Amino acid sequence: MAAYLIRRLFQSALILLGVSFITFLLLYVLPADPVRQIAGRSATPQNIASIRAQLGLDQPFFVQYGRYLWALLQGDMGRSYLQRTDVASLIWARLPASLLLMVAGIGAELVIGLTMGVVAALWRGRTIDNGLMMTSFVTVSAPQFVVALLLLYVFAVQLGWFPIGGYGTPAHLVLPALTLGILGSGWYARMMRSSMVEVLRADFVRTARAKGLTRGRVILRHALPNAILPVIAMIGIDIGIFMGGIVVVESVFGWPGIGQLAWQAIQRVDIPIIMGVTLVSACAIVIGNLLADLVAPLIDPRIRIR
Amino acid sequence: MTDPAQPTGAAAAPVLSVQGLCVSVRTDAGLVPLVSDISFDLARGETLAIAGESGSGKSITSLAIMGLLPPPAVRVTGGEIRLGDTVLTTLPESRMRGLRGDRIAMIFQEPMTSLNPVMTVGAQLVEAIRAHAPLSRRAAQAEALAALTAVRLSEPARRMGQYPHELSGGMRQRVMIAMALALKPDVLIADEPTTALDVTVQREVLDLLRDLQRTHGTAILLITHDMGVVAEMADRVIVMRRGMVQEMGQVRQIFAAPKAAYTRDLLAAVPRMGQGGDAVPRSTAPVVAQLTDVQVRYDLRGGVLNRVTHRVHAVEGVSFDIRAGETFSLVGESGCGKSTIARAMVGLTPHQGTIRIADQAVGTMTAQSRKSLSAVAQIVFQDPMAALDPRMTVGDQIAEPLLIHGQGNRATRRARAADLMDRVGLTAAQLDNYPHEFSGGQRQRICIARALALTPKLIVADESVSALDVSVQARVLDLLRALKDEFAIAMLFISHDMAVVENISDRVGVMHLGQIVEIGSRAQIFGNPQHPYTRRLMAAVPVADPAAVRPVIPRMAGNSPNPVHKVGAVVPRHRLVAVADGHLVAQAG
Amino acid sequence: QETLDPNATPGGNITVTYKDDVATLDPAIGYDWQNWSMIKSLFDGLMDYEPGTTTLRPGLAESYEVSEDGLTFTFALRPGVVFHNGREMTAEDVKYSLDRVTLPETASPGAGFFAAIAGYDAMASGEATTLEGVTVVDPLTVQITLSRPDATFLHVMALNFASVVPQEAVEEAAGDFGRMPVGTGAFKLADWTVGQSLLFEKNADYWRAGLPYLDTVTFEVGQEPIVALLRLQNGEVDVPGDGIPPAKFQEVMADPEQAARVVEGGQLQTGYITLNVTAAPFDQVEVRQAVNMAINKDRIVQLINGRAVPANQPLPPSMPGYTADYDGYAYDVEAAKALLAEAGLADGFETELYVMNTDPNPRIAQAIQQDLAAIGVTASIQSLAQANVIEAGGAGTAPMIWSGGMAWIADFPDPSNFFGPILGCAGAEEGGWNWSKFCNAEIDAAATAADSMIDPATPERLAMWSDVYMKVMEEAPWVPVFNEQRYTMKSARMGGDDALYVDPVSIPVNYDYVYVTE
Amino acid sequence: MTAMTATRVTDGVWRRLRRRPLALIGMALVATIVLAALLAPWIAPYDPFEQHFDGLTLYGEPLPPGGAFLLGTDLLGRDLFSRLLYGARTSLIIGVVANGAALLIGTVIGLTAGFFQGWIGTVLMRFTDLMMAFPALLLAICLAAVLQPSLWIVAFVIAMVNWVQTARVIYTETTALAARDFIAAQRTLGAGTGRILFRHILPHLVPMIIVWGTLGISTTVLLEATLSYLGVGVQPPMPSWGNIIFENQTYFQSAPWLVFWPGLAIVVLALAFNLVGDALRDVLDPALRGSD
Ligand SMILES: Nc1ncnc2c1ncn2[C@@H]1O[C@H](COP(=O)(O)OP(=O)(O)OP(=O)(O)O)[C@@H](O)[C@H]1O
Ligand SMILES: Nc1ncnc2c1ncn2[C@@H]1O[C@H](COP(=O)(O)OP(=O)(O)OP(=O)(O)O)[C@@H](O)[C@H]1O
Ligand SMILES: [Mg+2]
Ligand SMILES: [Mg+2]
Ligand code: NI
Repeated sequence: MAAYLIRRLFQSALILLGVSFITFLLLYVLPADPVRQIAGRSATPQNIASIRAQLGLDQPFFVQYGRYLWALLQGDMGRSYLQRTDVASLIWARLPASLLLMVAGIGAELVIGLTMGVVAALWRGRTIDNGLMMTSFVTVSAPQFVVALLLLYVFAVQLGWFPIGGYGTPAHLVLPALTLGILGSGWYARMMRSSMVEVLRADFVRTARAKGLTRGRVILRHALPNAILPVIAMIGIDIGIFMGGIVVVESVFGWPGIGQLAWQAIQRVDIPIIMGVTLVSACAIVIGNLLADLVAPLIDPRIRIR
Repeated sequence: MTDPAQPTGAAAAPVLSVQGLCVSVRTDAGLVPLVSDISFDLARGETLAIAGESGSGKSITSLAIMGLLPPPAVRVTGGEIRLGDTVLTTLPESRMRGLRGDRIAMIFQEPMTSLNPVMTVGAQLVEAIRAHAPLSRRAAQAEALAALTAVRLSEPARRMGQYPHELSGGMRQRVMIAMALALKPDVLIADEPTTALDVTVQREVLDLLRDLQRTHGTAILLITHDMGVVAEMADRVIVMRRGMVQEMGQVRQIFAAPKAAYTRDLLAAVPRMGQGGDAVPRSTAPVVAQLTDVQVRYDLRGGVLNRVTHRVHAVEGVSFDIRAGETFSLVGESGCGKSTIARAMVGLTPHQGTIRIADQAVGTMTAQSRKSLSAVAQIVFQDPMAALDPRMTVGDQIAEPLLIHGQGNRATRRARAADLMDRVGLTAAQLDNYPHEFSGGQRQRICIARALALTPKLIVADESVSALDVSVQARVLDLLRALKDEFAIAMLFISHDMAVVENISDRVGVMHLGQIVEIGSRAQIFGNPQHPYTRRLMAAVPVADPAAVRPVIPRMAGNSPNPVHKVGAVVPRHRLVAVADGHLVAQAG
Repeated sequence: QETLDPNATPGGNITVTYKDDVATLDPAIGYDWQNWSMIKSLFDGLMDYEPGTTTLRPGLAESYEVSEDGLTFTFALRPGVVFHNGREMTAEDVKYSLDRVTLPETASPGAGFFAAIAGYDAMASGEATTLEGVTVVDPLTVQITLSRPDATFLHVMALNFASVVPQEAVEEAAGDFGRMPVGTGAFKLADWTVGQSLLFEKNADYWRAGLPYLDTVTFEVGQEPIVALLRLQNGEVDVPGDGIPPAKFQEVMADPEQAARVVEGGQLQTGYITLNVTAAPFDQVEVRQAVNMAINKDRIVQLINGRAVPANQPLPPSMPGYTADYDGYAYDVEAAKALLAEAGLADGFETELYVMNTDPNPRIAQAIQQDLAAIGVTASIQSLAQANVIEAGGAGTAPMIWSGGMAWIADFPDPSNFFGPILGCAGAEEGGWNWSKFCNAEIDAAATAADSMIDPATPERLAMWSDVYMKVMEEAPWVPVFNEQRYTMKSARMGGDDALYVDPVSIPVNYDYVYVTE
Repeated sequence: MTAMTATRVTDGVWRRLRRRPLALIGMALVATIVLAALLAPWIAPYDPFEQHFDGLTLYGEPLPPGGAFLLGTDLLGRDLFSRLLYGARTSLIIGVVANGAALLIGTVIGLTAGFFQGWIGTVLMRFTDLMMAFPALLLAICLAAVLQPSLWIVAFVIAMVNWVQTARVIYTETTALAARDFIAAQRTLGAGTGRILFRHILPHLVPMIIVWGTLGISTTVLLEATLSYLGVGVQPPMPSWGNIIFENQTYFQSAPWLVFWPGLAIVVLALAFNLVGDALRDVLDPALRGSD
């Protein structure tokens, strides 16, 4: 176990190194000059040159990357070009909100998606199955912004059940998490349905029925844990997709997460922030995958941690 | 053995009564009957055996009784099933559920897949108990433990916390029986409860069933193809063929004076121990397969650096050879390394030592050498369902080796496939079916047909006839024998059925913990078994004669010594000493 | 002294929302929509404007004197002004602040504004660490010497960049002064939850007695404009800092109750298309004029729900120096075609139109595209992120750019502000903001002459500027399209002159003078 | 498998597909959409790029459906219906071609990595892990910005970003399949790698590929829209269903038709493929024979 963790962490470090390199390279060749953003409209060429030199942006690529890595190893993610402050502190300030939203969102996705999938599998081929699968398509095809705003409008503005955006109390969390949950549930619903249909045919389900267990118990205790395995692997993958979806939801609900930070940074080529956010998301994804791999054997004892 | 002729409940009202049962499957070509017009009664405390051809509808009948026919295609299309006063065929699912497990329980044919892989054995037992009795968790646990103890599982308390994959096939089967035991049903349906087990374990299981019946008066519907088991266990027998009852009657009567022609064939086909004929001198034909000091070890990793710390010494220093036209059998208890040798011989498992097949060294395989090896050596896997591609029609699968080796055109390949199907007792009409549409025994035959397609020089048959009913078994054995004679095919035959082994083999090797403990000609091994382990195997074989007296053998606890050793540990080798010409016996073991 | 609003009641809190986060509150650096007005309330410069107008008035300077040659400005500081940290502001602070903003390490986007101060070049090149032209005469007197006369100098001293900051607070913050601002302004920063909200608290010791009226101002950031409007309608927000989102504009205007709370105001802003004069075909003046005639400005104004007025020259109408009697190039497709034919391009040509990718700019670009198609010009649109458009503009690779979203909102209300970097030779260099790359020595000289006049408001100077822009229009490096009108909304309880909500300088709201009525 | 056997199997598949009404509806929908895209110049009532003078109200508001403009007009006074017809071209390229490419790449990589455990597998999977660790949207933005936006570049970028999840899932599945006995059986029959991969492993992955493929249609179409929205996608005035939604989404209350119709189009496209896919999956599933 410990050995496994050490190995995985080492691999993860390599992956993060790769991510940092590729991102840095992409940003380096990006046709946009951060210095121009910093220097402002009244800048003279001299101003620009001095800022460029100050930030080391006049150095060759590998020198720049090397410096970045070296600083990173010492826990320094650099300073934002435009916010003129420590990137790490910017990210740390926003990370809890994003993580909270992510966990709640994935939770909502799972609850909604798995329920849909299980119900559809149980009534395979019936109207309810078709209806649910249709719904799953609508949810994956729905534009995030519209869904978010619609929920906000109905449940917060019209009904007044929840606050209109913001952060802090559990009530604030409901709508953003629900939005993410609805939007992502389609994938889980379909995965779950496929895998559930398969498991329901398995011999051990027949055994469970032969024992005279109630339908609920057969499904929850026997079919579900077996069917959920492919879904667990999905969660690891999902975190990566999530990082994209979170931007819109955060902005509609005024959620102070890193999505918004990243968004502004991308718009304005604030490279240190983009790098920082990318690395933090990559970390989240890597950790998410690791967790998924660690949870899998808990659910299925046959999977041994290798 | 107890006297099976006690007609205790024969006169009383039947617990289970099946009248005119029909089951059909919906196919592209319309409704096809699988079982038609089956009727029988089962009385309290009685054991009714259903014997018969593989694919005759035995499993389907029992599933119909349980109300567990595989959806959506297979359905009951006629007749009535009664449990006491309750008509099961029209019972709503919710009421049926209450009866299942409580009043009728079933042990399924495939023990490997019938337990939930993600729940501990204990939890599965406790759950079954609590589903029918209002017991506290603690009380249910105690009861489950008692049931596991009753089936003589070693270390029952520890087993409660283990998962199915941590148990061997035999242990799993015992867990299934324990479950049935704990539920104390009125009727127990046992579908081939011992097929997957080696003889010693089979013996145990049969004893258990008898115990259960004695203590609870349970009526048992025993499905089996093994006439030995029938003779030992049953009060009455139903003989089925092609979905219909051929004959029904008291077991003694049927064994003594079978009426239906099929029953006569069936009984005639039963291989019996000690009927293997006389010793024949070893053939001088060329050697097809030669194994010299073969070792197979599986690495077990662990520790901080994920290094190999332990190894399973699955096969340890095995040597033998098989000549053209000769059948060499390997016997031994579950886990002793039989399948491993089989896999090594066709290049599926890396090994040390040398294996030569038809002058070709089996070793590190390139695509080319694998292909040429496949033309001379073929394997029939132990688990037929797993060895067939579930998404390809069996016709295509049988023709596939021909296609791979570029033989014939489409039409001739199909004709060959049809011919092979016919030879293994199936029909050409079934060529376009998929594997799941066949019964267990039928699948095994399909695997045999596929292996024969290329007419190889060596066939490795790993438990290839164990799921077959005796008549088909006899047909297949005849087929194998005929092929062997016709094409001088050499065969490695792996089986736990000593009678079959005696029947078909020229030479026999007895394995224990990865090593051969005794090897010799059939006559030598069966006529003059030397090693105590060999003797124990022989004694455990059920005899297909209801009147036979079974010798008492000590029951053993189910866990066999295991072949896992630390890296670097030296495993003591048996020294084989010749006791007669070609008859070698291990001295230390 | 200050004339206080008789209706104003002190106290209360208002909530203002912004979409984008506040990057920094360091006056030397902040140059965003959302932090500009915040910094204005936290800091003061030597000069200031009358609230809601473009009229200069003294700020931290009680009075000033300009030498005859217009090269020396002597500011007499207001005594008794204290920083938020309790220390009294002195002339040393003024000098420190000007040194700081021009020092290359600060990388201030406003450094260039101070180029007229003597010694600026030495600062910019790193040779000096203090501005030679700024001298502390006594604790309450600062003298600033210019290297050339600059009519706009007093406006520059009213810019946020010229705010006076206390050295010890800057040093204490160790690079994070933008997070811990200390100034002399009407408000001080009380709390800042990064990414969520900022709380400004009334500066009880503010030197303008009686101001500000409000006790606190809460800024909530990361608020989508549409949601902000919903919250406004729900009574949770008082001022949506980003204004009324276009999607909601008609809805709001259709409801008389809401429409009554809408405030409209002019802006010192012009939306224009740049035509790169260094590359064919826009190197021909006929082509540029033809494009000027081809654009249907009324239609474009209609597209943005009439929230602008069509423009015909670079300067917005409310800017001094605007040429009121100029007709510009009238919309005339036939004439445009004729001009093109004259330039030898009767069959039109292909070109590219760069535009920033936020609504409504791509829409405007598509309208322009259609207008160009009418005269045979095929323009393909490159709708890119702001940074990419600026890059292409600076590099001179973009033949046409629609300026929307990056458009020139005046830093200070002086006609010169529309020339230097965006139409003058200085900005035409590689990387500059003069995306037309228009450089006409004669016009440049005229502009310099106008700026060298000492009094910014003399009619002669304004006439000179008017001439400059008329000459520019003759050369037609731009197509001025419209001058945006600002529409914003406030909650019912908000009080104060409407002009405060569309303050041309303290964009978008002058927090110091608004109040709540309840 | 020879061509003839293949025909026999497909014949059966086609025969059974034909008997499923849902599959037929799905196929009809797909055909309609493809035809609409191909025949757009002939069907469309207006030029999709023309900004009609009478397409906006005096205040610059778009016109609701009905009247001269069947589905209403957009914010520039263009005919929404015509734009949807032309947009089908873009969206089909993204949703079908780019998504198909992603699926193909993902399947090939997942399959190869899962089957050839050795160093090839390791290298491929580590690469997949690396790609997966990128926030997908960011990668797409950077790639598209660096490569200069255009339809095919966007399609390429989407394929480059979207294959990762498929690869991961296929990999897991393939590893499990490769360990099964019937694959070992194929080896002993002398079957070559290609045969094992494509005749025996691939068919088992079909249901999963169908699920990911059909879900991928919506997600890729929306991803394209996000990229357009960020200025790294298809450039205006070229319509795509996704970018019509994104351009107009803030107006969804005042001009709901601008979001509803393109949204519906995307759902229908995805659904149509899904109906076909589901039916195909069921038809190919031997365990479900006889259920229809
Ligand atoms: N799901 C199915 N669809 C179609 N046919 C089936 C299905 N299951 C079983 N059959 C057919 O039903 C017949 C009876 O099968 P069953 O499993 O009852 O045989 P069995 O008597 O138990 O044989 P065995 O001893 O080999 O297990 C066989 O011919 C088989 O081909
Ligand atoms: N892949 C593997 N990894 C580790 N151990 C294995 C592996 N395969 C088999 N073994 C072990 O090797 C030993 C020999 O197994 P093998 O399958 O050859 O037994 P067998 O004689 O065929 O038994 P059975 O009669 O039950 O089929 C067993 O102890 C088994 O647990
Ligand atoms: Mg059976
Ligand atoms: Mg075996
Ligand atoms: Ni031994």
